[in-house]
Amino acid sequence: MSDSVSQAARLVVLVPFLAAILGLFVARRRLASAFISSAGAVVSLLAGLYVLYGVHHGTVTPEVSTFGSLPLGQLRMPLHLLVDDLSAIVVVAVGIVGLAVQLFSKWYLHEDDRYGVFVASVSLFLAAMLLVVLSGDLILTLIGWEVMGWCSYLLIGHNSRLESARRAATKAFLVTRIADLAFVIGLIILAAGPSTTSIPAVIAHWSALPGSTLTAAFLCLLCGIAGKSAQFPFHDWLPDAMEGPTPASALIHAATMVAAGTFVLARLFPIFVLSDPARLVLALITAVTMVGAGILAFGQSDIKRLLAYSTVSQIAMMLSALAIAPASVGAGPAVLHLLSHAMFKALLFLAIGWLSVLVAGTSAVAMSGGVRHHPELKLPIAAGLLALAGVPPLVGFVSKEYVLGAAYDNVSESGSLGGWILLVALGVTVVLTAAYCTRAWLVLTHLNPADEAVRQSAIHDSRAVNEVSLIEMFSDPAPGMAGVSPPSSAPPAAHVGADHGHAPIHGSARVSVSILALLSVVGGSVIFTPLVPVKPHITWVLAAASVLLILAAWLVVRRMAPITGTGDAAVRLLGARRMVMFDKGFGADGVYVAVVSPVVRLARVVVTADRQVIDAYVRGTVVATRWAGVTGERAHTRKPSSYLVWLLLGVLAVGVSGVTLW
Amino acid sequence: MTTLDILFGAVGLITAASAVLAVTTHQLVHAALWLVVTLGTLAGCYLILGAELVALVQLLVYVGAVVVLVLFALMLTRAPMGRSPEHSSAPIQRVAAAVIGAGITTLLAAVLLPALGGQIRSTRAGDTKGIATQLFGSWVWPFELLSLLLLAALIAALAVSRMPTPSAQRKSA
Amino acid sequence: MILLLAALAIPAVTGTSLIVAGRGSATSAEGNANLLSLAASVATAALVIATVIARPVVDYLWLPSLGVRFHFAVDGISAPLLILTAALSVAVVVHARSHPPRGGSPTTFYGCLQLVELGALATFYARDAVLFFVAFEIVLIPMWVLISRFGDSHDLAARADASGRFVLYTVLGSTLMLVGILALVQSAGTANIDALAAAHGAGMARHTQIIIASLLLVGMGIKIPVWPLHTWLPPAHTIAPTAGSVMLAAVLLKMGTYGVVRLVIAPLPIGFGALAPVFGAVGVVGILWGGLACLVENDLKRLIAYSSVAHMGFVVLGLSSGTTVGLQAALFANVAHGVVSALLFFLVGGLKERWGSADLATARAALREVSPRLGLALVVGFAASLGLPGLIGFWGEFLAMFAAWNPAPDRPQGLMRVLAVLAVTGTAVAAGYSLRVLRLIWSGDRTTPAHADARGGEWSVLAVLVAAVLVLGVAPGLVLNSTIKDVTAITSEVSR
Amino acid sequence: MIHLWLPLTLVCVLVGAGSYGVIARRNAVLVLIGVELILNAANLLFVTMGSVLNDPLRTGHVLTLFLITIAAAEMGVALAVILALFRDRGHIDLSEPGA
Repeated sequence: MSDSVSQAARLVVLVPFLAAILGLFVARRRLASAFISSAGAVVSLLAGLYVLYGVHHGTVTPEVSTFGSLPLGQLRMPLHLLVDDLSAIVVVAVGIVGLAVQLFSKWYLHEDDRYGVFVASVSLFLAAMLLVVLSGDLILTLIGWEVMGWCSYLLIGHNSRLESARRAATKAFLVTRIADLAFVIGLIILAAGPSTTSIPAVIAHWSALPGSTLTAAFLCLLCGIAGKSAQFPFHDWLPDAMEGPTPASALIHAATMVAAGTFVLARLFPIFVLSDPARLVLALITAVTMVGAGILAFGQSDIKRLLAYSTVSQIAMMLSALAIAPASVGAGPAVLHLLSHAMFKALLFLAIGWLSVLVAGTSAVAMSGGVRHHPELKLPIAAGLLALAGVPPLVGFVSKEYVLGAAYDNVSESGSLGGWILLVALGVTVVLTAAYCTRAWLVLTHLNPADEAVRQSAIHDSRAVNEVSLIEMFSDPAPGMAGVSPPSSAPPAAHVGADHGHAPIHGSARVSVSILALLSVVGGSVIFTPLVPVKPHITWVLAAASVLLILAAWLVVRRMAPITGTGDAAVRLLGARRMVMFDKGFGADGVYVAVVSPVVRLARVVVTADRQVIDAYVRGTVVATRWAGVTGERAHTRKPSSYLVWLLLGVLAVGVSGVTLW
Repeated sequence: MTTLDILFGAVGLITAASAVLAVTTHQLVHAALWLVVTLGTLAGCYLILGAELVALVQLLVYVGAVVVLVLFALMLTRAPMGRSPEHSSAPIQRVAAAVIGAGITTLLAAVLLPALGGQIRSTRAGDTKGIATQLFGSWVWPFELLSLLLLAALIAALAVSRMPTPSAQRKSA
Repeated sequence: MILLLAALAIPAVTGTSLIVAGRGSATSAEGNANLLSLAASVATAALVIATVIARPVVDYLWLPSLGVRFHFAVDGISAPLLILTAALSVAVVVHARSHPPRGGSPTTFYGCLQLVELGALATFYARDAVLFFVAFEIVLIPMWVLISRFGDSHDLAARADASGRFVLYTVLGSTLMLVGILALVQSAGTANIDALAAAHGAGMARHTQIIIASLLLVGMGIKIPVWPLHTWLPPAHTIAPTAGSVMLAAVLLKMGTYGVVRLVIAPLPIGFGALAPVFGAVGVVGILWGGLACLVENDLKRLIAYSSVAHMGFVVLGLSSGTTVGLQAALFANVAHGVVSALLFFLVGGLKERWGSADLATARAALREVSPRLGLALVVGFAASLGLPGLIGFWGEFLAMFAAWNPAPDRPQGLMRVLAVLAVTGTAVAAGYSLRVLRLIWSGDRTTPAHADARGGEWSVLAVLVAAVLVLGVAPGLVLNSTIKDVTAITSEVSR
Repeated sequence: MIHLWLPLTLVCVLVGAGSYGVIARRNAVLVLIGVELILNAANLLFVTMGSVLNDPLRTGHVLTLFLITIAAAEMGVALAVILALFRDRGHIDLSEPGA
């Protein structure tokens, strides 16, 4: 039993990795790559389920060796996996989302000539994410962490023919990489103490000596986590990353990679909880992020970007649970929210991606009324938005209750500053989340009789595609920044509507969306099983308060939503001009550019210095040698008698030195 | 002081004085003639030291042949007869020469005199027979090589003097 | 024993006979020369692998009056480098089949390649300090011929400048190194590298050690190259033919770091310890300097040369930490840079031939669109170059940073930690320039002017190197297990 | 019986005078005279040591004989060179720059 579980744990990571390598070899053959990638995801999911089963029924050796430890003298690097209840459930969740994405992208990228490369990258990404989850060694965590970053670079830049996609990919990788510098240093500090990279040993070592070193390590780790999880001030790469194909967005930028930071912190929670300053910093970061991102989400003119900002906000919520949960509560609430967020956000991305193919665009204008015209999407989108908003009894409600409960416990137990800040921020976020969910729903279900005629003709007349984008251009006067150009995330060759070229949705894609929808609705019941490390309980006061808040937000937004136009409450509330500012994320991109340009200037200085200063010494030796040669030649008078003087002087000198030294 | 000491001192003084004159005189031919005196008295020194054969050869070859060659050279290069300061270099170079000459003398003296100068030795008188035996016994191969060297020098001298000079080439070109 | 001698004799004989006998530059001569040197390289590679397995020792008295011995052997530290050298020698010959040399007689070209291989192999085999120096110098002239005769002929003055710079710079380094080696041998009383290492500098005064170590470090620092002695490298790489660049980056630079391990760290621990902070600091300056230069450099080959300076900076940092982890990191990074730079120079050499220049400012067809194989190799190469975990470049860099954070007890810890942080920053710069290159030439929407994708020899070489990047990235133990025993002997640390 | 310092001092003086002559003279033939003095000093040293040492090979005397012969040869060649020089330049002044 124990042995086979270990084998299964190895397979969980190995199979998607092999699927990625194999997938590259057959990248040109659609069917083969679809088969390999899906089979990889299925096998990995099954192995994950077996691991989950094994963890809860029977004995398991938690430390599973991989390819042996590395011989590094005093530093012990066992490179083993860690199988416990925490990793097992997350493995299954990642596996489910991964499989759904693989199935969905077969349809979504139906006309993409680089489908094979795409699914291979997704497989590699899955392997990396599963490695992070299962890792029992800081180095394996780092490997998975960075490989995910690289995969996200490849996936965001999938459509590399577009300048905006190239820019978004580069930006995403560089921002996360710069944040990762601190992450790497944090890992080094953690490993340097006990001279090992094994996570259990690291936890054991540091629990004995909490202090400023540990805080420094965690501050460094938090910087990296903020980068990867798109927290303030690194958040701006995530909305731009919506340039990637929607399945990739669902996988990476919603369900898994951005939540990896939560998982790593949950893994290290026993020592993280010992460092109050680090926890306070995390509380501040997440409070700012969850509220700010909620506000930004409300003002986005693009539904996909709205989801991106909502992801940022939700991730902040997960991390906040880690920042405030008392040691007795543990990392359970954060992990629970991670799981539920993975389900409903993946569902939302896939459903919106589905809709975007049908209506050829992801902007609010293009999608307005989309659900009305495509009623098969009504259920999944509704389930997703309700779960996101946290309406009972959907999964989002349950997990959010736990996060709120953690904050409440913190305030009632110790009343720390971070606890108060976060309790307020969480309350505001609940309102904001409900508000932007309502707004999105109203836009998607909007029925404007005046527009209806235009839209109908747009659907039936392919020339009218241009008109659609014209309308967008009028309503959205600043398409300048990377992510704003609306139709870019649709497949390049896609035409409007199912009757124009893009194949009708495959059964497997439909099933994957349905499964995610089902899990989003009933997934909350997981708290009654022993699969997640939380006790089933509800803080009724908080639940009632949050339901009331949600209801209030619903009513307000409902009232604000106009009947004309696209039914977008944000347009009426904020006005088109302010929405441009929202679309630009309040100029965060400009800040990044401002950081980069001095570096480039420094680089120019370096190149100049290399040629003009350092190399000048080298060229200087040439000049000096030539000068010495010329001078030496001048010293040769070509007069034999003066040479004779020197000759005999030399003889004398040699003689004298010989005699005196002897 | 032995008799030999007194004899050697007298002859040696003449030798040294004539050597100094040979390198300082302003008349070319005088220089050659002072050289003759030096070499001749040096032969006397050899005699006092008991090396009769060497003294004879010195007289024959040096005084007889070499000095003649020097005189020939002076004549063939149309050296001006009579006093002319042009034969010596610039004053500063002469000062340098004096310093270097004195230096070398001092250096050699500093090495040789402390090492050997305090000794009093007898000289082997009239050992011509022994030298002859060794010369044509132990030293015969170097002796023969030397004859080859002389031959080579002869040919070389011929070749050098017949060699077309660069300026002649320039003229003919 | 005969294996080892044969592994040296084959390139020596083939190289000299090709250079001496091959006067004709007829086209038939080219194919024959290629076949001959291919056969020689393959045979040498087989023999090298055999010696790595059998570990024979060759030991004759060579110069009795100086106590110099003709002493060759293999140990864990040299084994990976030997295999790297032999494998790349095969690769350059295979690659030259599809990209024949230009500018001179092909027999000279192949002959010089063989001699470079001979010198590199002998350097890594040598167990006598003076013999090491002799072997070190063998590569110099053939490499100069490769650069000055077969290099880029667009700008003859630049070619003369680059080759002259290469020779003069490295000869200066060699001279210092020779003085250092003689001083070391004189004061330690033996030229045997193993005996030198075993003595750990016993019986040598601190200041003697420092003087000798500084001579050797400057001398080998030119070869590595460490900042600020690196300015010969970019022009040499820019001008050199593909084979020359590959051998230069992947093999010759390694000889410098290998020498530092053998002749400085092992026999002069106190002297090196005193100089290590400075050495590490210039290494880190090199990391940042090279990385920043890559951010704005517009010649692709030059860019990769600067990235070499940055990568060797990590090796230097690892060496200066003085711990087992640091030495392991340095030796691994050495091999890693050999593989990655070889991959990148093969790629860029091929691209330069296709494009006619290596200028990044010119708009070109995106590799991803017109030549997916080259594109794949480029992506893997630059991903490894930026130190992506799971690829070969990661281990050396990460472990070097770890070692710098946790240096040996006699190193100044504060300074080394600052260096570690700066080195980490260097990895972000590496990401910056790698993505810059990918964005400029890999991705894009242009498909004109189209060029051929890699096939045949070129593709097989690239594919093997890509595979090596992956395999050693996933299983770094292959190299680390080979070196650990001898490394712990040097650091005299107890391995856990 | 003889005090050795006498011949040795003469040797030193001869060498010094010869060196002076080599440097202080401009005429090539006069320079040659200086060279001859140095050579003779060497001869004197040989003879002195040959006379006072009990050397069965008679090295001192024999080598002096050889040296005298070589000096003659040298003189011949030097003369030829000087003549060639004279024909080329029209003078044999060594303080003038050469071609």
